[in-house]
Amino acid sequence: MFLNHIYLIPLFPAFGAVIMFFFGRRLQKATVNAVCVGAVVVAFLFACFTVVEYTHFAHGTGHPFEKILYTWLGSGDGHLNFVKRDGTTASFNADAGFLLDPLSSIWLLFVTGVGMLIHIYSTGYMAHEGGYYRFFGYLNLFMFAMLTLILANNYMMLFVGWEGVGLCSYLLIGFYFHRNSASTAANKAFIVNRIGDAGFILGALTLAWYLGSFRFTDINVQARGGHFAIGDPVLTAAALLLFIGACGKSAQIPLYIWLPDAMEGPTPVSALIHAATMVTAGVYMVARSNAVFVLAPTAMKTVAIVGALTAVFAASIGLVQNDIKRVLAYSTVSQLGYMFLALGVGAFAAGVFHVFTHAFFKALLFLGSGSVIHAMSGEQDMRNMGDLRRRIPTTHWTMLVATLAIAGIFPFAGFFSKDEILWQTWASEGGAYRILWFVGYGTALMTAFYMFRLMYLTFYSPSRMSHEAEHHVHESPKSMTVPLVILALCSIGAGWLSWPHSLGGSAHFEKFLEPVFAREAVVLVEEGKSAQLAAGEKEAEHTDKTEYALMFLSLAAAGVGWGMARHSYARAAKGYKEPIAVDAPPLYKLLYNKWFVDEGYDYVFTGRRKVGKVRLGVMGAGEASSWFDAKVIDGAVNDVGWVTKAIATISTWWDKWIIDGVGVNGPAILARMISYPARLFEWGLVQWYALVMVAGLLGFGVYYVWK
Amino acid sequence: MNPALNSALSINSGMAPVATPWFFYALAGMAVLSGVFVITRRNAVHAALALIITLLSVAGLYLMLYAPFVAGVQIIVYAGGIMVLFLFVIMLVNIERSSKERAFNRMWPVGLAAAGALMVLFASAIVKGSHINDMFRDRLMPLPESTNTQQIASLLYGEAGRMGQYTFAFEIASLLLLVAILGAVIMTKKKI
Amino acid sequence: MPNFIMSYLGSTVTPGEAGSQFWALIYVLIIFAGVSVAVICMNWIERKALAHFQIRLGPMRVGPHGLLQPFADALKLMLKEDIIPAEADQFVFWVAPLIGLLAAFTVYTVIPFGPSQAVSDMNIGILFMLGVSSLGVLGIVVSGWASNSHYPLIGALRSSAQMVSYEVAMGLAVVSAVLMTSLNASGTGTLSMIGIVQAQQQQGVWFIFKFFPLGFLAFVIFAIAMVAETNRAPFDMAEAESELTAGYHTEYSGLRWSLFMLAEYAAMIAVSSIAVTLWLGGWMRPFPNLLHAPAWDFIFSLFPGLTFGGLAAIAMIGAARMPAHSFFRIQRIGLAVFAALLAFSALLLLVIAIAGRSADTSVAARFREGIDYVYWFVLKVAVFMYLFIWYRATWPRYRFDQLMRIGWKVMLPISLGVLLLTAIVGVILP
Amino acid sequence: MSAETNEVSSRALLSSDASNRSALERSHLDLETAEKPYLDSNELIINMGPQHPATHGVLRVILKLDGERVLGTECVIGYLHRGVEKIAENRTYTMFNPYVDRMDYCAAVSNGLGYCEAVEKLLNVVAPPRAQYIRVILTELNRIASHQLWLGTHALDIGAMTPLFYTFRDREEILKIFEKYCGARLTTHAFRIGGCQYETYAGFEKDVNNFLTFFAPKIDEYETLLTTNRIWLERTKNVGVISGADAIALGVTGPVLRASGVKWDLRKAQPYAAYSEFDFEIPVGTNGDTYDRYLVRMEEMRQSMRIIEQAVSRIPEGAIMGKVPKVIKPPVGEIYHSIEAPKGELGYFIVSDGSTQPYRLRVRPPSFVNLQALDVMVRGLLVADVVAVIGTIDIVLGEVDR
Amino acid sequence: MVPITTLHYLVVAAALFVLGAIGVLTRRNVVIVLMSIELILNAVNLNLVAFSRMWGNLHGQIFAIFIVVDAAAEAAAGLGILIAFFRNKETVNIDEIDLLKW
Repeated sequence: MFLNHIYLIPLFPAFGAVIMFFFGRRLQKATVNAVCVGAVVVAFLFACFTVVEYTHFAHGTGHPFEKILYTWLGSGDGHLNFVKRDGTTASFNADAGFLLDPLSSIWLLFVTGVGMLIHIYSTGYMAHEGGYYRFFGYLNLFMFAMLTLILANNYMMLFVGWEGVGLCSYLLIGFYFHRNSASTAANKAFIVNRIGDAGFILGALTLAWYLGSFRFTDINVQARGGHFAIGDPVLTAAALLLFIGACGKSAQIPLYIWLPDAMEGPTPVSALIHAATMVTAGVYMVARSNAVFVLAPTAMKTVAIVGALTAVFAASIGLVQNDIKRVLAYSTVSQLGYMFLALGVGAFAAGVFHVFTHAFFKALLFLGSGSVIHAMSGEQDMRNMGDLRRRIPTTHWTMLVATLAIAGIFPFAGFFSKDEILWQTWASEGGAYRILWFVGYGTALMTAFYMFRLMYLTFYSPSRMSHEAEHHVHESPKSMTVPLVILALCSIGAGWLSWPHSLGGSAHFEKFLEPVFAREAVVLVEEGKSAQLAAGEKEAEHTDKTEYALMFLSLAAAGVGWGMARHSYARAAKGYKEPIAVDAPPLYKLLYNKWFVDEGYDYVFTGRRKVGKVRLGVMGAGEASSWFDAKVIDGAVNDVGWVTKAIATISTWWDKWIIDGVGVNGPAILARMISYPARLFEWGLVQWYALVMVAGLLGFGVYYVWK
Repeated sequence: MNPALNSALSINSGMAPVATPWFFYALAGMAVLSGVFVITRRNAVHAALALIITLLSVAGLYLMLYAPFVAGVQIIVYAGGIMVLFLFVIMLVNIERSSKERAFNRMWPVGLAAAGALMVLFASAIVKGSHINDMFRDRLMPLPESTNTQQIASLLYGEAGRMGQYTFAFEIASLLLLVAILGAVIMTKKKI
Repeated sequence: MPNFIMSYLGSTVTPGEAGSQFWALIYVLIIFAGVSVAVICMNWIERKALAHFQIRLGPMRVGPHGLLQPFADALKLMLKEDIIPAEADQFVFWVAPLIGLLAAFTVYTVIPFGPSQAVSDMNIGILFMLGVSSLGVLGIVVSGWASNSHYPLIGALRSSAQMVSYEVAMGLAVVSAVLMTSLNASGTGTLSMIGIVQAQQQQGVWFIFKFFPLGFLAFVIFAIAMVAETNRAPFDMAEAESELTAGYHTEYSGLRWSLFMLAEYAAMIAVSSIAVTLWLGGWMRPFPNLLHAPAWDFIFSLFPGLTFGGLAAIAMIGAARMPAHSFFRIQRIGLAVFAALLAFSALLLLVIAIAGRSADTSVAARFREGIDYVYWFVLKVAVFMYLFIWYRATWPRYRFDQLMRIGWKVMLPISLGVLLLTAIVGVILP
Repeated sequence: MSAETNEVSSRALLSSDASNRSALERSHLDLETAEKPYLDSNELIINMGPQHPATHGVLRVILKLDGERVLGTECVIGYLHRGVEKIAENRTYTMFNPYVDRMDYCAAVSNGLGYCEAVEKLLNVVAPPRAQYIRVILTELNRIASHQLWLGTHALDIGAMTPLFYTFRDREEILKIFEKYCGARLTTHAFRIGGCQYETYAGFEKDVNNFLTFFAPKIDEYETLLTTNRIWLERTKNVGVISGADAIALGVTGPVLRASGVKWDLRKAQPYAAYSEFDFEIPVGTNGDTYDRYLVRMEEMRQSMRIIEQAVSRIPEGAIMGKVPKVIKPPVGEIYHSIEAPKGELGYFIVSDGSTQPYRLRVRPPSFVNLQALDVMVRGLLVADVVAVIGTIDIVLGEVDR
Repeated sequence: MVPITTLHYLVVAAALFVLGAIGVLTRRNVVIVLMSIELILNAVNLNLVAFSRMWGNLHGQIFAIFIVVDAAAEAAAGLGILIAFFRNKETVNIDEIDLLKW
């Protein structure tokens, strides 16, 4: 019953968005709350029932449930055909279809669940902001797009959601559109995302061209059907293109730059879109395309390397940032890198598991930071905080839980997922990726450090607040703290879903996902024989000892990070010095300015002649092309225009005096002279004309009657 | 027509029209007489009232011709709508001056002569035509009155599943009305 | 001759349809007299009801409980000097009230008090009704103009603009009801008033409950528009006494003024009749399909007699409660006589109801049926009449621009939407 | 081209009056030499009154209309002029006392109070406390009566007939108390210079208390009829708006001023009689529109009831007449004394030459001054609103014309 | 008495038409000229309906309805023009509408 009406899930928030769009301005806040939050709550409940029903439907086989409403693009009757690679025609056919399998059910649950909590939180957080209905309308629209994305059964439909979430992200980052920085950030996010989107749509179309369908099920069947060799060039290209899309949406190097700036939006937005849900769309898409990626080892390697690099790179920047939300933003980028690392080494389930746990504790961190900001009346700089532990206890406790989770302390959620990733990285391909393990391990250390830095600066160290701010500090309303508490519980418990074998658990989560990332894919190996592909297959059962060692090591890393943070910041009074700035000023500068990547991009793509404050005498690529356009191309155009103008001047003179003067006006003057007597007959009385008409009527009548 | 008609109460036979020639002459006379008033009254309101009588008389003639729907439209549109508009405008532009001025223009003899010629033409056409066999048939074809509206509707809109003969023209007519409304509003509105 | 009369009473079609001029004329006379009496009653009821709303007693002196007050008023108005202002346009001033009266009364030719209780069953009944009732505005416009005075002119312009505007919403509401008549096997609707009621009978539902919110909405729009159409409170802009002294009939007095009043009340009854016919099942008694056993027929046919009996009882109590003073003796006797008359009518009606209860074809049964039809129709109309009074006692007056805004920006879109939805639902649902 | 100029010029005509300049800078409407109407406006000049149901007597308002929109107004007054101020110069102080009742005949008690207090001030006499309390009770009862009359007629102007009868029913109770106290219902002549003429009759307090318990639910009844009535809201909200600054500049006082947000009530600002001993609030509006004036007056009735309740419960014993000479001959000098009448500030300016008759007596009647604001309030509104605004100013022509 | 035939109606229509024509050709008041046009249109309508009866089909009546629509449009537009004109010239005389004369 619920399963058959799965299409309703996105429609609930869409309904809320439509109401807000048309009537929002006139509604009371209570009504807005009822409509928007209600829509998401309904969607969540519906989603829960749907997933429960799905588990009955699948009986643990993971058989996907597909519901196709109608053909949305193209049709089966020969319109919109295209030629496939092998010369046969296939029709371009995208359904408005919905797919529910274990992968999308996980996303469905946490997107609606976290989304619901954040909606509730927002009613408190946004209570005093203008554009209340607009905010909720956008949020609902986002929920609609996100749900469309994860429930889509083909790439085109997914792309609709993909673009939809991009649009909503743009709208919500630019929510305070009167602030210049916000609108710039929104534009930045939008533009950078477009680069990724181009990659994505090209990849999807390539797949369609190659495999003849957009449907995931079709593509999976084909890719696992043993028709393609591992490392098939077209599939590799398609996978890489898709990965570019994922880079854009999930903020991976080199397209990660928009995410930190996206923190200009309201904090619930950062939590919902830029931490928990939207940015994991890239992970979702890669996981969804696992059958293709498995066939393209090069692409897999790229994913893994990019992921690892992003993780360490972003974490390094996060070490020294002072804006509380920015730290979290870089942390998000870094964690996303982890997820891609997992995907890249073939540990899809581990990556997805990390997405799942990350959604809870990162949303919690953002919402907690929002609560802190709320308490500080808008102050975001950690240098001006401190000693908030007692003033806002609920926020403190929940954030502490989240920090423990993200740092990977046992038994919090992050420990399980992160450890799983690291272990898989260590173990995969017989250790080919161990270098990446070291990178990941370093990242884990840094993660613990910067997160505890945040905690100490915000909650524990002596107060550095100004007096007014100190005066106003207050705990947030119930509507904000209750979601925090719920998320905190989730942050603790979410990890237990996949208690690893090595610790005596049964890894339910992986079992649940197993059908999606089917390992028994049949592929064509080079010798022309069919063989079982064991992508990401691990011999986990045999290396328990190593696994325990690694677990211990990562716990140690977390502990070390904690200790370092405590050592450096536990007593940070007013005007404290960053230890890195003291020890290695150039490094600090480099990190503080985010490795000058933004400036570099500015230089290369937008044509400023300086990197940061450093003036370079040379033009960047953007400026160079601009110069080329302005001088060479436009110059040519202008020259042609000048010639035309000159000819036109001559032509005008000729037209005016010779053609008009002699040829046109001459006869006109003549006609006027001749017509003068005739004009006397018309004296401008309307009825005279009527009389003429009557005369004409008479003439006709006489002709016909006496013919 | 209900077949269960009790014959004892019907003085005329069932289908016979209530209309007698007297009705026709009364209505026609009223229409023409009021028409004369329309063009001769100095006061525009009087002319308008006379025109209303003409229109109602013509509506009566329609009823005699078994065209009740046209008669209804005539009343609701002409008498109820257009004439109210006329009266409205007369009141808006009512100026004392007009009652003291010449009612007819300078070329009225010419106009009258032309109209007279028109009348002669019509008369001769009717006289000539009535001699031609079957040009103006004397016997009138029966038109069912009780389903008149339904039949007009099926001509205009078509029956189930089929477009009517005049559907398109009808839509165009509605467009014309829309344009006329917009034009009138824009022309008369003081501040748009 | 008795045979002739009796046979007519047994007829199942209207005189107009049967082509019987004689009976049509009789009917016209009956209706004219009936409406005039109804207007007189309405006048008295309005004064009394309004007075009781306003903690007053209302007319008490002329006749018992002022029962003869309307007659006294009418007499006074008829005997008053007929004043035509010097600067007025004599002829138009004279003819204006007649136009209104004519329009108001002509409408009654097609109002069906029963399946055969109407002057004629016109094929274009409802169209004719709307058209003719819209002629009433001419009388108002012309009267305002002919008075040659500022207040009447403003009143006339206001009321004509108001009536023309509300006619649009009204017409659309009517169309959506007419649309519902076409929901039968043949897909053919009807404009005939009798046909509309019969369609409701066939479909087994009053159109007010059809497609639930839609029919009701159309009805509400009509009910609002009809108040505006008849220039009654709270839309009585045209005769807003606090602004325009008396609106278009400021300069009128005496008989001519009473004709305006007559036309106004007649128009009120007429539009209420339209509403009853279109949405409330016309002459049908409540639940004709649900409770269709002959026993129920009989029970419902007792209502007219009981109503009259109740009225008689009230009058009797009134007579009994008169102060025991010789001043009141005549009044007491008058009220008692009135009560006796009512009681007699009640008895008569009950006798007819009982006599005609079984035989379906007997004249008595016909009689009983006819009385039932007229009774239920009049009862429904009476509810509307009471609503008119109630409105007047309760609400302040709208301002002209607000009135027009409501007409064009609220009622028109809603009625258009209702029409569209009715059409869509009518196509989809059955 | 012409359309554009028309638009510009017409806007100049309309809006320059309405918004660009403040109310006081506007030139007074010159009806005789009105400039030639612009091509797109058909101006219409109509006379509202002196015979008109909604001008509350014999006020004549000349309206300059564009269609139904009011371009300007001019009030013509004086149809009820009786020369009250001149009469005062030929009567002794005591003899003139009844005349003041005929000015604002809806609030005769207040008029008498103002006059008596002014003369007492001139004579340097103070009325005894019991007299002061009686004065307060009667004056506040009279305020309620005046507001009831206003409410009924105002609602009637806007088309609601029923409240009129309700308010008259309840006003009757007050008039009965007046009648029992001094024999008159309308022109009471209740007070004398130096105190009161009559001691309260037996059962006065009971009557007043009965009235209070009777009347409290009645106000709610009025409010049920009107306060949330949609039509009433549409008719009164944002109609006849006058800002506090404009109101002060025009000398407007009373509920009209208070509805514009100015908290000015002489009972608090310059306490007279025994008002300083009572606890009551001054209701203030915010928008200065007709609806706010309505609300302010409704609340004022409630506050009056509070005052009466306190006064009746605390009425002191003692004499009711102060020490006043048999022949009133005030010393040479002049005095201005004003009180808060139901309609606003009612002031008496008396110049004494030492004789038994005033040399000059000038009355500052609230209705007369408030009526000035009519033009400011109604420009740009419709004819129907003029009626509403006249009603909301609450004028009494006897007072305007004197 | 002679039964009423199509011819009778045609005579009435012709009379109305001629009356309308006279009005259009001779009256000065624009409003009355417009009313005369309505008269002409009515004459045409009468003809159409009469012929519709004569031939026993409804096409004539349909045309009559179209003409009524047209008349409504014409009245609206014509009176709109008239009001705009009156506002500028303060006259409703048709022989004073000659601004375009040159």
